Amino acid sequence: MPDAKDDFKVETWNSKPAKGSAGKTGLWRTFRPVINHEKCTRCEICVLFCPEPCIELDQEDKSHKKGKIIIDYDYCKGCGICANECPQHCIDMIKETEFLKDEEKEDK
Amino acid sequence: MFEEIRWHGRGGQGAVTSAKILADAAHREGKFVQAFAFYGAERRGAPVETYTRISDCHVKRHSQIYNPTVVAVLDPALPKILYLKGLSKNSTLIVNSNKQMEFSSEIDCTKFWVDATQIAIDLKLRVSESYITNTTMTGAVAKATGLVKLESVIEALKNQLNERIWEKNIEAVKRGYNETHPYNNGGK
Amino acid sequence: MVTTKEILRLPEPILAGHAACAGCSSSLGLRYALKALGEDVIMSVPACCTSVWQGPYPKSSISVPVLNIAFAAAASAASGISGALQAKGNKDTTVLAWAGDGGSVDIGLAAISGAAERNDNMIYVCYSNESYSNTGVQKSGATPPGARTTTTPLGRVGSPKDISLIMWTHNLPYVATACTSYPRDFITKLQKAQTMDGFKFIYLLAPCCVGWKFPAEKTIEIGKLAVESGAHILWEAVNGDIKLSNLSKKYEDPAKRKPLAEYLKDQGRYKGIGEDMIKAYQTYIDHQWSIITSLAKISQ
Amino acid sequence: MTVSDNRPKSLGHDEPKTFIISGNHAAAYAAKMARVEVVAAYPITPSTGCIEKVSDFVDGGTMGANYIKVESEHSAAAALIGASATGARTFSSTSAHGLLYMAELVWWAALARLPTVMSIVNRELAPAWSIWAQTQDSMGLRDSGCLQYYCKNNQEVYDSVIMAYKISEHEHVYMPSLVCQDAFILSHTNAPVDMPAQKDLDDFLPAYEPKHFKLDPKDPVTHSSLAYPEHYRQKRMNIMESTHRAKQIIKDVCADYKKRFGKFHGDLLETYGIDKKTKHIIISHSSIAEEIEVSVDMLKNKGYDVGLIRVRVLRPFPDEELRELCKNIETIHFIERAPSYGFKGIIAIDTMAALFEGDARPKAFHHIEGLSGMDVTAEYAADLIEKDLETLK
Repeated sequence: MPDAKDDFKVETWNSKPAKGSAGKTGLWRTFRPVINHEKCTRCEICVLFCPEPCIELDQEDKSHKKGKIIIDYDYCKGCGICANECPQHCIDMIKETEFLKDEEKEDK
Repeated sequence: MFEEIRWHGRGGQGAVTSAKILADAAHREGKFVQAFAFYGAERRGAPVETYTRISDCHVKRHSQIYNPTVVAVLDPALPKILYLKGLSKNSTLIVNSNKQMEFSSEIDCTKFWVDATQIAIDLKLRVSESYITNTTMTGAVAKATGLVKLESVIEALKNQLNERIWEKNIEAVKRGYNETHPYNNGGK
Repeated sequence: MVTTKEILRLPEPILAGHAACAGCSSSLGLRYALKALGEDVIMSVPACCTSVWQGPYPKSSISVPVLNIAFAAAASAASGISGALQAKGNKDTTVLAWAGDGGSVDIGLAAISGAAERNDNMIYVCYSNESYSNTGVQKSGATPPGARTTTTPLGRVGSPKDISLIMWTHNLPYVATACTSYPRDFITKLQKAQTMDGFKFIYLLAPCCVGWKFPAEKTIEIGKLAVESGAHILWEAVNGDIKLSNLSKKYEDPAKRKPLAEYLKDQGRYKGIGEDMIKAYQTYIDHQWSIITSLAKISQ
Repeated sequence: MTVSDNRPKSLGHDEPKTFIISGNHAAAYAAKMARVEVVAAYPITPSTGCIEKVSDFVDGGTMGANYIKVESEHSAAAALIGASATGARTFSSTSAHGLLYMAELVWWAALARLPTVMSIVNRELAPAWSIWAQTQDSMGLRDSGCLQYYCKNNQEVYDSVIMAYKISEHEHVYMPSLVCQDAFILSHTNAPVDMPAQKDLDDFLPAYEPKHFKLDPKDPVTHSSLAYPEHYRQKRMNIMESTHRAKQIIKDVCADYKKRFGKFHGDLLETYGIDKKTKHIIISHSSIAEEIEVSVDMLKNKGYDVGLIRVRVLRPFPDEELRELCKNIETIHFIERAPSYGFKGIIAIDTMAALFEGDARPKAFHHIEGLSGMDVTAEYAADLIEKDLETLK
């Protein structure tokens, strides 16, 4: 069909799967879960119950035969479920402000 | 040619089918047609009107028929006031009755009668409490008006009705066609 | 039953950085659901928390195709999806209707009932946070007795509708209840449902820290207490035969249940609610138990 | 064009054929011959005849569609959306309260850009209960983005349903279509409808292949999630552009259909008895307009210089076309079945807005007629116009 604006395209509301659909949700956090890797048995209960999900077992990590649990702080909202459910009680919820101080210290 | 046929019956007697069979028959003879009804809250037994239009060319009208060229009455017990409205002296009136019914002298259109109820009784055309006179009346209209050929009506009937009931109804059409009588005074 | 390790090794269907509240169990529930059902899934989602937390245009945190649809229309849109797949000879793709309790128990009830009566091929999961959480926690038809919401500020009077039993009366191939705190049970039920044709219904209790007013980290704990106190009964019905799930079996004996008070003590929505309302909740729970166990007996 | 084997079967006739059928059946035949894949519908008088016929086709094995017998019109429209989004050609039929009940999802289908087609039997709204013709039900949805066609007879209903698929599925359009007919006056009136051979129709209307989005696990997208205000203007103006473009597409499709099958009922509008010097124009719609063609003949015989415009497509609205036709006229006479309470007839409102962008300022006469299917006979309409014109003397 001849038309001047032939680059015209119908647009629709197609959202593509991507991480961070709501941005870096780590910014929502007031408490940060910190894992005591010494105590951690790699049972992965924290991975199972993370609603984000932003905790995974890095099986490639050589520090332990089962690998290492890592938390993606870019997206972790700090809900604390992981700490609450951890059978070893090896996740501590630490105020974000503590880390701010550290980072400020580093800046200086 | 522009003919407007109005059918009068009661809910359940099949006046809609009469209108459709006549339209179908005329269409087989190359005419443009319409077949419709005034639809309300139809209940079995209540008086109903249906309509057929037949024309040489496409019909633009969609309104009901107020000045029919033909009126066919499926049930002799219907009040005359319902079916005599809009008749002119050029109209043709075909009434299901067992004899010439009396009409006032003002009704000076061409008149025919056919005992469609007796034909229905003979052929056992009955649904619950009603005798079905619709197909007989299409034969009667074909005969009285010459609008369509008997064969066209039979073909149309086959198209409109379930094969199961063809035989009786074809007989009804034929008897309707053959047993339709003009009023003694030349139809007037 | 699927093992925890197996669940952990299934691909992650939910992408981090979505817009759910911290500690949201509905995102957790969908994570389990899609782990269970795999990648060949099409979802319909009505207005509910998930329509928000999946993330704003142009990104999505759900890795399978999703049709967002009007509040009352999750089941009927899924019927359309399922009908189209059938028309195109696709027997493989699973249709998942994923709706909250408001969209299922209340405004969408006619549509679910219709889809169920037609036995349209889909899995319908009603994830229930027992209120209209997405609009700010108003009472829904699933709100339990005594619970405080923004439209029942003095506590909910009367009893909720048991949507699972309503669906059970539709003579369906599969009806079950589940809870986000028990992923193995939920996933096993979904996988069982996936092998069946027709309309499969699962009621998933999804504790809401915002609506129920408990600390976010207790989301799993609260869900477990719901089952352990007997407030939420886990059961399933294959072709109508009701059976208590193992997790709830031991609580058939009321003496083995944790006190209801223990389930409610961390929930702000029950703070200061009078004893009579709590008693009404207990009466409701006992009544539900008698129905389910009676039906389970008939099924044996 | 060859038709792929996975298209739903339609045992349409091998040769062109004529059936004496109702407007409802005309729409059903069209849906069948368009090889619709999913039908979802709920019965309501007077559109029931359409879905009953579809049921006959489906159960009789002559239509390969999947007919979802939903429990409400709301669910009917939702099912169409689900099916259309999954890539199926879809169809439904409803009327009056049914259309209003599905209104939420009629808008949804439009704003989701889904090219579904529905046969609408225009019926009066209660209270009081009425089952007869009035066009407010669909005209009240004129802002939804749905393309709206108002047919004058059964032939046009059949042809318009077929053409509506072609138009709605045009890659620049992707909007739903409502093909409207008057309750009983068309829906229950039997008249001859000519239909082309199935193979010729298949050439005209190829299988539906979604071009802009589809629910497909191999290429997952989330459709219509939350969006922030900054995205809306562009998306909504895109609909505006599509619906504007639809005007030319409608003209082209109607011309193509005419060339192939010899049927033409106007495109955006249809004129009758109009030339460059016509001074008085009647504007009407639907089946009333066809009857008014008879009125125009009557008035011309009496020496009146009148002509008729039938607005066939209400959305997109034929504004430029009306401006062109009304450039030199003195009076304009609206006869319509749809009032907008608090103002005037719906077509009058739109027409006058269109004329305001031109120089013509004809004197307007407004007639709301035919409500609840009241007959507007040719004589009655002619009389209305004659009285209008007498006031000018």
